[in-house]
Amino acid sequence: MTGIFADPDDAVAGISDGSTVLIGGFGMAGMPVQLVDALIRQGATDLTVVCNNAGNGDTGLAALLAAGRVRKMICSFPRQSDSWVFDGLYRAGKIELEVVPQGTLAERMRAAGAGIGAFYCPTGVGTPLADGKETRTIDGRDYVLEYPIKGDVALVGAHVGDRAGNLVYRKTARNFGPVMATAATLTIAQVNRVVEAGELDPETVVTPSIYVDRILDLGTAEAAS
Amino acid sequence: MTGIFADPDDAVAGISDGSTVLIGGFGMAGMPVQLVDALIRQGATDLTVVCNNAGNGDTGLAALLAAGRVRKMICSFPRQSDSWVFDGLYRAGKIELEVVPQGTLAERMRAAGAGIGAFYCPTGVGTPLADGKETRTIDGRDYVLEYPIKGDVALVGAHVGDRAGNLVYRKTARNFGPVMATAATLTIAQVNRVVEAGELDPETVVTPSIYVDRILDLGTAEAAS
Amino acid sequence: MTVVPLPTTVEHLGRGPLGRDELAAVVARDIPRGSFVNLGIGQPTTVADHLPADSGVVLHTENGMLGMGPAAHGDEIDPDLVNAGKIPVTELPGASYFHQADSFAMMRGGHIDVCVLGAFQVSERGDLANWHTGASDAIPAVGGAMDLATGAKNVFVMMTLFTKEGTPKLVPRCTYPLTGLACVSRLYTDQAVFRITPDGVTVVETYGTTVQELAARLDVGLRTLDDR
Amino acid sequence: MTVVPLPTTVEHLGRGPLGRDELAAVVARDIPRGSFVNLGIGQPTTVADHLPADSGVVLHTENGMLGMGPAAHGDEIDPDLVNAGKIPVTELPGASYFHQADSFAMMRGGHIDVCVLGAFQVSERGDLANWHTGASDAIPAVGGAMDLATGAKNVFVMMTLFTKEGTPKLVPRCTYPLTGLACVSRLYTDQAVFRITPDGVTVVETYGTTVQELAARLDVGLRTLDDR
Repeated sequence: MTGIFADPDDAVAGISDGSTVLIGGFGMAGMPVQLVDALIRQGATDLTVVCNNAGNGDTGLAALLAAGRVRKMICSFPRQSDSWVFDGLYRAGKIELEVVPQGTLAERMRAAGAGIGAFYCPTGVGTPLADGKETRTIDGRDYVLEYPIKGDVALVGAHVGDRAGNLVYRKTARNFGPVMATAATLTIAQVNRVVEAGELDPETVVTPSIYVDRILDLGTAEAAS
Repeated sequence: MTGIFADPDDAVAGISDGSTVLIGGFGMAGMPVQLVDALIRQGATDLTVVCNNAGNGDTGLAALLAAGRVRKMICSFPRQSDSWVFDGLYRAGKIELEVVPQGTLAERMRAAGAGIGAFYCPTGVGTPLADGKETRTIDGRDYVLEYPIKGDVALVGAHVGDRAGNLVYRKTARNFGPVMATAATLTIAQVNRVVEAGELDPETVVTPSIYVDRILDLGTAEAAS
Repeated sequence: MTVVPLPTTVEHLGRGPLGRDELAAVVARDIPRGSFVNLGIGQPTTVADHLPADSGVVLHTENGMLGMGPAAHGDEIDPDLVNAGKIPVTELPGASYFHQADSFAMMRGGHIDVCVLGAFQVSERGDLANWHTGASDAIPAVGGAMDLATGAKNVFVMMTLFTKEGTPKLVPRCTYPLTGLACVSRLYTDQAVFRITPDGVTVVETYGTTVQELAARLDVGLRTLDDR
Repeated sequence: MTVVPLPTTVEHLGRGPLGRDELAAVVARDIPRGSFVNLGIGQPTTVADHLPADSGVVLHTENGMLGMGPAAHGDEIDPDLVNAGKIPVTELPGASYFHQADSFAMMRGGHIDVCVLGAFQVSERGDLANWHTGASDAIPAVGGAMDLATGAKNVFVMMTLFTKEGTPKLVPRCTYPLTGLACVSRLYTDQAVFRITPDGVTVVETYGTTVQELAARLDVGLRTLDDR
């Protein structure tokens, strides 16, 4: 059953050192900023973070990196105009980086959520990102064998949640949220608003309640402050 | 660009002998009855049909089978209380059957649509349905290697389509439609109603227009008759 | 999911075996509050009737829905809303619909807490045979049985312990074609409830019979909770 | 997708090379009506400005949308609606949103008719290098580049034909790290448009130069449409 939280610190309680944390968002769209800020306060360290990008500016994921909590980043596009925090750590040899093509990153997390042991993927064949990976020719096309990426925790930014735990997203902020929600042992979503079970049209639910353990209701948090 | 048809016979024009035809539906829910009836009239033969079930009663897929047009069925659950047409053909040795677990059937079609060359699936390990298949142990768990099922044609039953080609479904009639639409070279959907592009909420589209080549508008057909 | 273990094996004597309805009630009793549950076609479906109204249990049907309600009657019947047995059902608040690849990803990915299945045979190591009698003229049909057996976190089986001819269905090795290997964790029968682990079979409760009588009729080593 | 071939190679002389805007217009001209198209970050994005209003072309952005409209301005700007370059964009009628696994399934599965990408280098067999300069201190970042190069039915590249230093970017073999093998089918540059097939490189048009002049500057065998 999904727990509904008004306090971000309660929502992220219990995340362990050494966890793999999947963090949604493409740049700032869909980034669960309040949850990441709460994770910084929570204090878990030695984290592996899976996120499309490696932080923007000095807040959110960048602040988590700056606080020295992240041992390794797995992402498709760490380098951005405002990724100076990551850039500095990387050049100083203070953080590991695994670069994964964006679609393969998504598919590896989907595989984790869907119980697929591994899959043959055409992306990256013959490139440095396939170095050392098993390959196979199937029906005349070359593929690289890719393994699931499973999270201990997923932090996801959605739009509206219901009390049953269902989520809907908004426009391109949907991006990695629905996939990450399936791929983690503990999925925590922040939403702009929580409604009663039955208020979301069951045809339009994007992340079914089964994938959502905790919801941080930003509407409540804002109303209370 | 998606073509909108009022006449079922126009909607299925050009299907070749020997085609692999993916047919949506779980029992009668989501079964594209009008398209299957049109396929019978169209005359293509020597077909491989992929469908969860192997026809009900004497109409639709059962009638296609009775007409001798199907060389092979790929399905998860051919045997039903009213599958006498298939049962008779099978016992008479007049049709080939490949039984695939329902989730593996769906995943193999998803793989075809998603450009995945093959995947390691835990379902069926140690059972007769894995006989002769390649297996592998990954992280202590056993998997069977499964290959994509690609269709030449998909016949899908949806609820509403728009003129751009987007589809939404109704309740559990959604079932195989969205997956089959991605897995075929030519996807033909029948819908109860066609609306203008922009009338479907982009957040709620289940099958994006890119997957839909032709839409049979049953609303129009009924209004015209 | 946490199942609170009984302290000791209980022999319910002075009564006969469980009736079908009673068996469903016993299974329902063991489903933890708030679980996501898939009930197989046939007898397992009746477990839903015995879940308390406030159980918080959410039913999954593998044809593409979470939050399934009871069977539909009269005006409620909608041909687009059926369960895995193709019976018209209803929708509860908080429901959601999804396609087959997503539905079985949910199952295969280990997100369903409990599924309840019928069986022809269960082996002492938890192998399940429930999809095919092995008869040479039978038309094979598996549906979602293998996906359910492989994917759910806990697979509960409900069946009679013996065939009409008196042959045990809890066996050292299944002779029927397998559905899944070492997947059954709980076996609910008319005569007894068993827990199955890699260590073997433990009798949790008996109904109208004793552990000793069962041990005499079954070709499977039985332990009791008291053996621990 | 059907591209109607020109009957003969055309040398546009008495003019200079194509400007950036002219180059985008040439690419736009070759995108068939009704295509589903992904335009890469940067210069390829400008191709959209040259598609006729009635082209029926539907734009895909790999961060999860079909039916993307032009860049958003003023009140239209919505931080939840951005393109792959994280620029605020708009939504057109008939649009749809989907998550990353679905978006790249669409790409990887060969459903996008054309993608247009920039490049550091393209080889004579259509290998693409556009994600990494190979500099040892560069932070690697690939984004969707490999997925796009591998997945689209037709990969069009637009770039200058030579670096600022005059080094050719159409080369026998890429020296920069590869993005994809044998994936580029059309190469649009300021000086010429090329078609690339397993048979080699064919010059379709030149701008402000001749095939002969290009052949002298490139270390790649060039054919013309007239050679066929």
